[in-house]
Amino acid sequence: MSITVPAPDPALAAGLDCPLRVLDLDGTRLHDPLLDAHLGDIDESALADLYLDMVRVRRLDTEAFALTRQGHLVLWPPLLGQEAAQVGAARSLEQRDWVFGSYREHGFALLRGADMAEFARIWKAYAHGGWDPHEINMAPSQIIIGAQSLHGVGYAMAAKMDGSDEVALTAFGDGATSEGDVNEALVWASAFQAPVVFLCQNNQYAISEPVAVQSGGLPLALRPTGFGIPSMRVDGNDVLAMLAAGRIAVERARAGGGPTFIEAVTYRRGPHTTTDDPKRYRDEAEVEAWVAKDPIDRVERALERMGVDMDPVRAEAKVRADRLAKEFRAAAEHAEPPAAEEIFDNVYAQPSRRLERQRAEHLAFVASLAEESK
Amino acid sequence: MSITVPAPDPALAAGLDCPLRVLDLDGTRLHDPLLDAHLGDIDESALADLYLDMVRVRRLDTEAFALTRQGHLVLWPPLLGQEAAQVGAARSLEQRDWVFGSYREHGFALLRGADMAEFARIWKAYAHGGWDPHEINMAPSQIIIGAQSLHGVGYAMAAKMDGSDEVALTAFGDGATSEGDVNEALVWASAFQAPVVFLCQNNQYAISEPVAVQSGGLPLALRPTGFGIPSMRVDGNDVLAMLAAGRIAVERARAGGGPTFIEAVTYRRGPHTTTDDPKRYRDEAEVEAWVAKDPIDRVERALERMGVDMDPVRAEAKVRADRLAKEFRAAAEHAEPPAAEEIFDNVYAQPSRRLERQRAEHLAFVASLAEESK
Amino acid sequence: MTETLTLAKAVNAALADALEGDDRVLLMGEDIGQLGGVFRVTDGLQARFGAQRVIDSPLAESAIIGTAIGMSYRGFRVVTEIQFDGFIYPAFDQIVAQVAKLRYRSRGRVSMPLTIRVPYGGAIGSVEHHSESPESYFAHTAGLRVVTASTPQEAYSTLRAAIASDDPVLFFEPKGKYYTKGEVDRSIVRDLETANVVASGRDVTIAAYGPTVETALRAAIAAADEGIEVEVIDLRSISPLDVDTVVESVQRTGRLVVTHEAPAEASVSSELITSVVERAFSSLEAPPERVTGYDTPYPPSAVEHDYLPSLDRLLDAVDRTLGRRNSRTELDYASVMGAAR
Amino acid sequence: MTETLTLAKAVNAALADALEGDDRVLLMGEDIGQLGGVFRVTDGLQARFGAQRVIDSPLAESAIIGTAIGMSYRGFRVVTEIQFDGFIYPAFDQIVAQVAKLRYRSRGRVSMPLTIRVPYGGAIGSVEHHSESPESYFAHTAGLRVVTASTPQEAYSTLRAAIASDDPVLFFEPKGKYYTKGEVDRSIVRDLETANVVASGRDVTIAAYGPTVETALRAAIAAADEGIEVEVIDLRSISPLDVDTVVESVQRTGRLVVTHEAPAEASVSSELITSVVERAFSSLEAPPERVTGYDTPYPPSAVEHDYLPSLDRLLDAVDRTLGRRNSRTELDYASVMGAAR
Ligand SMILES: Cc1ncc(C[n+]2csc(CCOP(=O)(O)OP(=O)(O)O)c2C)c(N)n1
Ligand SMILES: Cc1ncc(C[n+]2csc(CCOP(=O)(O)OP(=O)(O)O)c2C)c(N)n1
Ligand SMILES: [Mg+2]
Ligand SMILES: [Mg+2]
Repeated sequence: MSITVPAPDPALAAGLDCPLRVLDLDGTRLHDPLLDAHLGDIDESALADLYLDMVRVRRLDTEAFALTRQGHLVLWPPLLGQEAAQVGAARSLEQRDWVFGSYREHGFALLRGADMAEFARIWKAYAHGGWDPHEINMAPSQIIIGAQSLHGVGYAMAAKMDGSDEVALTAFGDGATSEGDVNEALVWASAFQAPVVFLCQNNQYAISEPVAVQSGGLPLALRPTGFGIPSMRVDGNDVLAMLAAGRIAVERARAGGGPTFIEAVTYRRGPHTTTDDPKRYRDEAEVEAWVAKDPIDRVERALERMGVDMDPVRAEAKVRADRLAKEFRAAAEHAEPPAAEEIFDNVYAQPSRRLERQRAEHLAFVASLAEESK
Repeated sequence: MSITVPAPDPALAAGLDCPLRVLDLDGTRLHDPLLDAHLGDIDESALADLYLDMVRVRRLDTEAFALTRQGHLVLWPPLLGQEAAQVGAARSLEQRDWVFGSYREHGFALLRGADMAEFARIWKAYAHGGWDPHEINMAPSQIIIGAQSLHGVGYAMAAKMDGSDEVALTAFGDGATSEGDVNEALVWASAFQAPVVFLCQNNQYAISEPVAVQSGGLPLALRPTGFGIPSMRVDGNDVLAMLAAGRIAVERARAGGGPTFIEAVTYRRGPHTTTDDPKRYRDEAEVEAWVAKDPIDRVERALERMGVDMDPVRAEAKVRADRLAKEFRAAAEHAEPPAAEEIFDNVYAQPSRRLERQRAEHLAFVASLAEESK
Repeated sequence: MTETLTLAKAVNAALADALEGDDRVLLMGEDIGQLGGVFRVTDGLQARFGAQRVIDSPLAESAIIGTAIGMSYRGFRVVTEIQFDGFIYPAFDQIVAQVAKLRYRSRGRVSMPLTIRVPYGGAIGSVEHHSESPESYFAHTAGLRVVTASTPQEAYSTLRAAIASDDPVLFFEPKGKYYTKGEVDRSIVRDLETANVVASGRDVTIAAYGPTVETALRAAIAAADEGIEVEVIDLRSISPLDVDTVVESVQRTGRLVVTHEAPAEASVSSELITSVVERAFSSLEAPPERVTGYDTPYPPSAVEHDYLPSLDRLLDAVDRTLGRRNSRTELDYASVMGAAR
Repeated sequence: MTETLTLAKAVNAALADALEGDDRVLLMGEDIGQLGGVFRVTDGLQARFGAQRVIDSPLAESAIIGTAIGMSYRGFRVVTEIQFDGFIYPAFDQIVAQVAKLRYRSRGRVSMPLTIRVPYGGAIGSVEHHSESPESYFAHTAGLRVVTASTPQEAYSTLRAAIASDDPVLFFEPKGKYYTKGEVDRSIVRDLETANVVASGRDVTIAAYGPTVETALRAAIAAADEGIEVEVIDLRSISPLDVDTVVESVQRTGRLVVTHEAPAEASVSSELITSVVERAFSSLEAPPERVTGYDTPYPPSAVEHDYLPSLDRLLDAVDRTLGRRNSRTELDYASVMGAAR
C-alpha cells in the first residue's frame, strides 16, 4: 500500500521562501545555481534586446492607456510593472509554441507578432478577437478568468499526442488560481504529464482584492506542488530570472518532463483597467515601493554595470517604441468600425437558415430606416 | 517581498509515504505518536462499540445490495470494505456537527440516526432525499461529484461566523479530487480557515478508473498541502487510525485551527453500483488482496488479543445487525410509493400559479384516464 | 417618505436595509467590500456592517454559490453577487443542480433563501462577456425565481422581496440603468410574481422587463403620436411569468410584442408568446412579435445598438402587429437566403 | 448494405467509423475506455484504437471540454462524452462561453469541430440527475448545434455528420432507447438541420425529437383508429430548428402538438411554437399544444411516468387541438388554484 513520494528536489519548489532573482534592484548580477545554468548565452547584446522588448511593451501599454483616456479605446487593462514577467517568459518560447493568455497579455501579443491594427480593434470594442491565432500561435485573449488554462493543457496534450516537442504556455493572474478551471488544469497537466508551462503573474491584486484573499497569505507557487507539479517562485520584475525560469520550464516540457508552474511575483502599478480606481483599495506608498523595483530600470543599471554605453541603446529603444506607439495610435484612431451586418457572421461554419432570416430581417429594417429618414 | 512558508510540521502532511496505521492486519496494536495521543480513551468496550458499528454498517450494506438484486431497490452503491473509514470518521464527530457526503455515505447516515424507512426510499427511487437534514445534521446525499464539498466549507464558515465551535465534515471519493468544486473548496477553506474536515475516501476507483487516472500516481493527501491545508494519509481500513485522524482534524477545527484533509486509503470491494460490472476493469486477485485487509476482521483480532471473549460480542453484533437488516428490509419492501401529485410539491416555498395550473391539468388528466377506463 | 435615488443606489439601500433588519443576512462576492463593487453598488456596506457580513470572496463563482448553500443550511440568508452576467456560467451547476433543487430533493426540509444578484444587459459599450442577458437559462430551471427591475423603486422593493423570500431568487440588475434616477419609497412592498401595467392602451400590448421597459414606454409615446395606443407591461418576474396579466391585456388589445435583450431562441419571449397563445389564441388578431437580441453571441459593442432592441425596432414590430407598412412588408425571404441553402 | 443494430451499437459504429476514417478524431470522457462507458456505448473502441485515441479522462467535466478546446486548436476533432445529462453543468462555462463563441470571437479563424455526446432523457428508472433533458439550455446558446436521434439509423448518420461538422455539436443520445433495434445503412448521409416527416397525415402535426418520436408514432397509430390523421415530424435538429418543415406541415394540418421530455418553460417547444405562430399564424385552427415534462425538477423515477410525455397525454393534446372532448374540457382553473393565490 506504500507509495513513494518523489524526493523533494529543491528545483521542484524553488523560491518559496524568497523569490528567485538574478538581477538585483541596483542591477547587480546575483548568482543562482538553478537559473544561471540557463543564462549562459545572455551577453550584453542579448540583455539589451530584452531591454528593447520591455521598453516597447511599456510604450505600447502607456500609449494604449493614453488613447483610452482620450476616448479612442473603450477600455484598457494596463500591464505597467509586469513587463519583465511577460517579456522574460515570452522570450523563453519558440514561435512554434503556443500561448493561451488573459486580457492583460499585451506583452506576449506584441512579441509574438500580433498585428497592431487588429489588436487595437479589441479595445475599441470593434472586435472580440484581435489577431489570427494560427498566425502567431496565440489564442484570442481570454476574459473569463482561468478558462484558458484548460485550453493550454489541452493544446499541450495534443502536441504530445502528435509526438511534437512543441510546448504550450498558459498565463493567468493570482486571482485566477482560485477558479476551478485552473485547478482542473493542474490535475490534468499532472495526470497526462502535459508539456505545458503555467505562468501565474501574481501582480498582488485581483481587481481590488489583495492576493491574500485568494491564498490566505501562502505563496501561490506552493499550490502546484500538491498536484505534483514542479514550481518556481520568481522575482517577476527580473527579466533574466523570468527568462531562465521560462527556459527551465520549456526545456522540461520539450524533453517530456511534463508541466511546470511559475509564479512571477510582480505588481500591477496601474489600475485594474481604465475604469478602475485603485485609490479605493491601496496606498500610493505601496505603489511607490514597487516603482523602486522597476523591471526596466533594473536592466538599464545592469547594462551600465556591464559597461554598455546606454545612450545608443536608449536612443534605439526610443525610436522603436515611438514607431510602435505611432503605429498603434494610428490603428486606434483610424480603425474601420465593423459593419453592423458582421453581427451575423461567423456564428456557424455552415450558416443556419434561422440566422440568415434574421440577417435578412435586420437588413430590411435598416433599409426601412434609411427610407424613412430620406 | 519574502514570505515565510510554515515549517513543514510532520503532523501537517503525515503518512504520505506509508498510510498511518495503529491496528495491524493481525490485530496487533501498533504505535503512532501522532494518533496514539488521541486514542487514550479507547478501551476494550469502546473498541467493541466500533466493532458493533462496523458490523451494523456492513449488514445494512449487504442487505441493501441483496434487496437490489431481488428487485426491491432500483440501485445501490455498496460501501463494502469502507466500513472503517466511515465509522472511524463518523465517530470522531459530535451529533451537533454536520456531515456533507456523497451517495456512498450509508455508514454516516446510519450512525447519525437516519430513519431507515426514509432512507430506503431514496434507493427505491421513491424520493430524492431520505432523511431530515436538520434532524440528523447531515445534508441530503449528493450525486453530483464534489458539489457537497463547497456546502461543507460554507457551513463551516457560517459556524465560525456564529462563534460556534461546531464543525463540518465533507466526504467524497478519490475521483472527486479532480473536480473544480473540490479544489475551490480547498481554496476557500484555506482562505477562511474554515472549521471543516475533508474526508477523501480513496477506494482506488472512480467507477472503472483507477485512482492513478486522477492523480498520476501521487498520493491524494499531497494535494491539500499545496493549499496550505494540513493533511493525513491514513489506512482507511483501520478504524482506530480513522477515529484518531478524525479527532485530530475535528479538534483542530473546533480550536480555530482551520481545515484538515484526511485521505482514507481503502478499497471498494463491490461494484461501483449494482449496475456495474467490475470484472471489466479489475482482477479478482486485487479484490482478494483487500479482503485480507478487512476492517472488521482486524478489529475482531485486536479484541481477541486484548483478551475479550468475542462470543458474546459477536452474538450482540448479530442481534443488532439482524434487527437493522429486518427493519431496513421491511422498509424497502413495504415503503409507500409517492403519490404522483408530489411531483408538484416543494418546488417553491411560495407556490407559483404556473405550477398550480400544471398540477390542476395533471390531476384532470389523471381523472380523465380513470373515467375512460371505467 | 420618498427619496430620489439612482437604480444603483436603490439596490444599495435595499441591501443596507436588509442587512440592518436581519442579522442573518450576509453579502458575498468579488470586490464587493473594500471597493464597493465594480459599479459601487455595495459602496459603504462593508464599512458599515463589517467584513464578516460583507465578504470579499476569492475569485470562484462556483464556490460563491456553493458556500452560500452551506451557509443557508445554517440559516443565513446570503445575498451573493456575480460581478457580470457573463461570469455566472462557472456557477451554473451549483445554481441549477443544487440551489434550484434542494427544497425539492429534501421534500421541503431544506430552504435556500439565497439571492443571487447579477448585473446584466448591454448598451454600456463594454468588452466581451460584460453585456449578456443569461436570464432565459434560469427561467428554464424549475425551482428558481428570476426577477428584474426597471426603476429604482422596483429595484428597491423587488430586491427586498427577493431577500425576504424563502425561495432562491436570481435578481437581474439592468446595469445600463444603474444611473437612472427615480423616486423611491422604502415602504412599498412588492411580491415576486406580479407584473405591472405601466402604460394603458387598447391597440397593442408590449411586454418588457428590465432595461427594455423604458424603450417600450418610449414606443408607447411615439405610437401615441400616430394615434396608436400601446399598453406596456413591465413583467418584473421573468420566471414564473405573470401570464394572467398579459393574457388579460391581450384579450383587450389582440396584439402582443415581447421584447428583451437576450437572444430569441428558446427564451423568455418564446415562453411568454407560447403561454399567451395557449390561453388567448382566439383573442389574437395578429401573430405576436418578438424584438430581442439576435441569435448570435453578443457582438462587439461598437455594433451593439444594431443588436439590441431599439425604439425603432419596437415601433416596426407594433406596425407589424397592426398590419401597417413595416420593414418586412416587401421582404422576400426566399431571395435573400442563398447562403443557408 | 444494412445491418440490425441497437441505437447504442449504432453510436458505437459511428464512433468506430469516424476513428477509422480520420486519425484526427479522438474520444475523451470518463470511463469510456477500459469499461466501454457506463452504457457500453464505446465498448471495444479503446482496445481497437488505443488509449491515446480513446482517452479515459479524470473526473472533471469542465476540463473534458476545456482540454478538448485546446486540442481543437491543434486540429483534432474531439468527441467528448458527458456521462449523463445531469453532469453537464460543471462544463457549462466552457461550452457556452468558449466552445460556442470561439468562431465568432476569432472572426472565423478558430474552428471548434467538437462533438459533445450526452446520453439524456428519462424513463430508465434511475436515481436523481440521471434522467434529465438539458437541451433547451444549449438551444438558447448561439454558436452551438444541438441534435438528437430517434432511431439507430439516425443515430449513426447524425453522429457521423456531427463529427464531420466544423461547428461544435451537442449530440443528445436518448438513453432510454439505447437498446431499441433498427436497420442501419452506414452509407446514408444526413445533415444537421433538416427534420424528417416520419408519418404523414392531414389533421394534426406532432413535432417530436429523440425519445418522444416513438410515442408520437404510437399516437398517430392510435389516432388513426379514431379516424384522425396525425403527421409526425422528427425534428432531429433541436437548434437550429427546421421551422420550414413544421410550418409546411401546419399549413396543411392547421394544428400542432410539440412534445419533449424537458420542462416546458423557456424551452425548445416554446421556441418551436412561437416560431410557427410567427410564420403560420393564419393557418392555425387551434392553439398549439405542448406535451412536455412539467416545470419541476425531474421527479423520483417511481413517478416519472406521470411526469413524462405519454401516449395518453399526446392523444389528449391531439383532442384539444381538434376541439374534441379532453381532460381539460371541464377544468375550472379558478376553483383549483387556491394555493397559488
Ligand atoms: C469568471 C470570471 N469572474 C469574474 C471576472 C471579473 N474579473 C475580471 S478581472 C478580475 C480579476 C482577475 O485577477 P487576476 O487573476 O489576479 O488577474 P489580473 O487582472 O490581476 O491580471 C475579475 C474578478 C471575470 N472576468 N471572469
Ligand atoms: C459531476 C459528475 N460527473 C460524473 C458523475 C458520474 N459518476 C458517478 S460516481 C462516479 C465516480 C466517482 O468516483 P469517486 O469520487 O472515487 O467516488 P466513489 O464512487 O468511488 O465513492 C462518476 C464518474 C457524477 N455523478 N457527477
Ligand atoms: Mg492579479
Ligand atoms: Mg472512488
